[in-house]
Amino acid sequence: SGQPPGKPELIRCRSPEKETFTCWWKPGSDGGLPNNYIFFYNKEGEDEFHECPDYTTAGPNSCYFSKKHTSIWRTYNFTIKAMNEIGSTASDSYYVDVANIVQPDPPENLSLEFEKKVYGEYLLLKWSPPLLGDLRSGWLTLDYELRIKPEEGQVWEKIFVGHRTTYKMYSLNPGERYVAQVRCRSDHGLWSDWSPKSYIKLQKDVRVKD
Amino acid sequence: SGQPPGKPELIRCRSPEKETFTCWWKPGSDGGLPNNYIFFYNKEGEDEFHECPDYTTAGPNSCYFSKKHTSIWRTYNFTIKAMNEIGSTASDSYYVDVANIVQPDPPENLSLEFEKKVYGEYLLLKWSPPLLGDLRSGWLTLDYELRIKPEEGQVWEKIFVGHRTTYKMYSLNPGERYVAQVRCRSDHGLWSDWSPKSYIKLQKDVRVKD
Amino acid sequence: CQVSLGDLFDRAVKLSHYIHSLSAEIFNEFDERYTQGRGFIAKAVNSCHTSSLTTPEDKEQAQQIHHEDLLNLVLSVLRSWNDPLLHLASEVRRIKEAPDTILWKAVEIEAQNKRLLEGMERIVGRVHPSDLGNEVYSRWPGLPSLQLADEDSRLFAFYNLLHCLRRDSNKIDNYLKLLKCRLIHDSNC
Repeated sequence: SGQPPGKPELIRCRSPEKETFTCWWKPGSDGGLPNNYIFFYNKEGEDEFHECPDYTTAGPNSCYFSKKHTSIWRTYNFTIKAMNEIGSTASDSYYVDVANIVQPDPPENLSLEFEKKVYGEYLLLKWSPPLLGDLRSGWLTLDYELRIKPEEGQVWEKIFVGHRTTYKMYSLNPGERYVAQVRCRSDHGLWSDWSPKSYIKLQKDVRVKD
Repeated sequence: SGQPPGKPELIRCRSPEKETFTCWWKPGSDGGLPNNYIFFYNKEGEDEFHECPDYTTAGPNSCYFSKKHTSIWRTYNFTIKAMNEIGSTASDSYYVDVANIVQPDPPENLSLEFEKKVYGEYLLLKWSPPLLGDLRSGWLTLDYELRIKPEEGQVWEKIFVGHRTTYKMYSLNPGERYVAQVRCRSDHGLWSDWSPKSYIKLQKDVRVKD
Repeated sequence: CQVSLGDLFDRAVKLSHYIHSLSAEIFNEFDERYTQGRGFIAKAVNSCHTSSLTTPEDKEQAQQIHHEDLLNLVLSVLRSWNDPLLHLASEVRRIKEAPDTILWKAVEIEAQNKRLLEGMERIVGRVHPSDLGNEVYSRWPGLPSLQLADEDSRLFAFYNLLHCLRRDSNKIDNYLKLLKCRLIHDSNC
């Protein structure tokens, strides 16, 4: 007995650095039988279809496109086919432009330091760009956004800081314990996840002008 | 009596908009006699030498090359000859490609305004490109860099802002008087001089969320 | 569903800008480290393998040339650099104590040049499809000189190649910015 497989669905495609990318799909119902999947694609302006070059690197139900298979000049058209003994079911067609699915990894090494200068006291936040694997991709220009709040506070204060990787915060409450995070995006792509939280406890007597 | 002139030296060549350029030289010792100078050049791919087309437009000890005499991506070879009654002395040979001597004029009209929006308060810096230079056709493209500091502070904070001509500065100390400047460069060329300084005094009670 | 011509040009210009800045950096780094004071600039005259390709040399010439011809010129110059960049990336390893920053840039320029070539073929295919067939480019005869035993001659060969790369990558970047403004923004960037 058994049924043909349910319709698979493309969930997400992501490129961390505009040089490679990965797509993930969600299987439909398995019809009570073992299924396997074939991930087809063709590129804009090409007739012939190709099969996914690498089903394993990015884990189950995924297709990984290495540099060699990644082009920012053409849209990709994907279809996923689920098959079992009874029959097969194809997903809808999906179109993806690699430049529009860039979501970098979060920035690294967010540090918070209190500094006292002649002209003012402030909290200095510093971070570094995501590592992007072995690629020192210099042509990915990143913008950053910070968020900070008193640890017990509910509302995050968000600050867009553009290309910079340091930021001075003047108006903070002495004695307060603060938590901060930073994220990044390329051009108008998708924001990365927030970095891990970083904390700082400001001494009580510190006079942070506000 | 008198001596032959000392060896003249090419000091600098500059193109403000990648369409014309000027070179300046420094005379050697004059040997106690009146000297005059001949500025020779030839262009890559040409054998014959030419004389400076315009000794006057750019002031003393200079040679100005109008559009008609300016080629980009071709190496110019310059020699300056100093002469007086006793004899003459030639400078070393100098080699210049106009593509590598582009130094724009500084940006214009730098303005600083404090703005209060729902999502935050910030200092809005705005400027316009130098008048000289054809950005509209794409022949010249400029990158900008800002610097800002508290008027009494010692350390400038530098911010590279790419092609944009506005910038929002969030992290500022309320009640402080700030000074800012902006400069520009074409592609990988030479930075212009800094623009004249612009100032702003932030009101005391202003809570610049920073 | 296609990548728009405007997006193609945006990506091409971002890439050509990046390639030129890498080319300027690798030239400066190499010159500072290996060829200061050797007067190589005097010999590096009329010595680029692409000089047979007649390219515009000032704004008026660049604006008078038809956009299809300028696009094809960019394509020809890019194709002319495929071979030398391939060998540069491998031969630069043999330079004495070549720093990692020079090695990495040589590899990155070669990879990004290939990528820009793919993009330009895409753009030309869109703007003037019939033109893609004619593969005009300048052959590069310089490999033997990169492998010469005499160090001075070999260093000059590298110097000359990097000098020409900086020049041609600047040309390509400039022409693409002009073409983008002309074709996408009606010459009103």
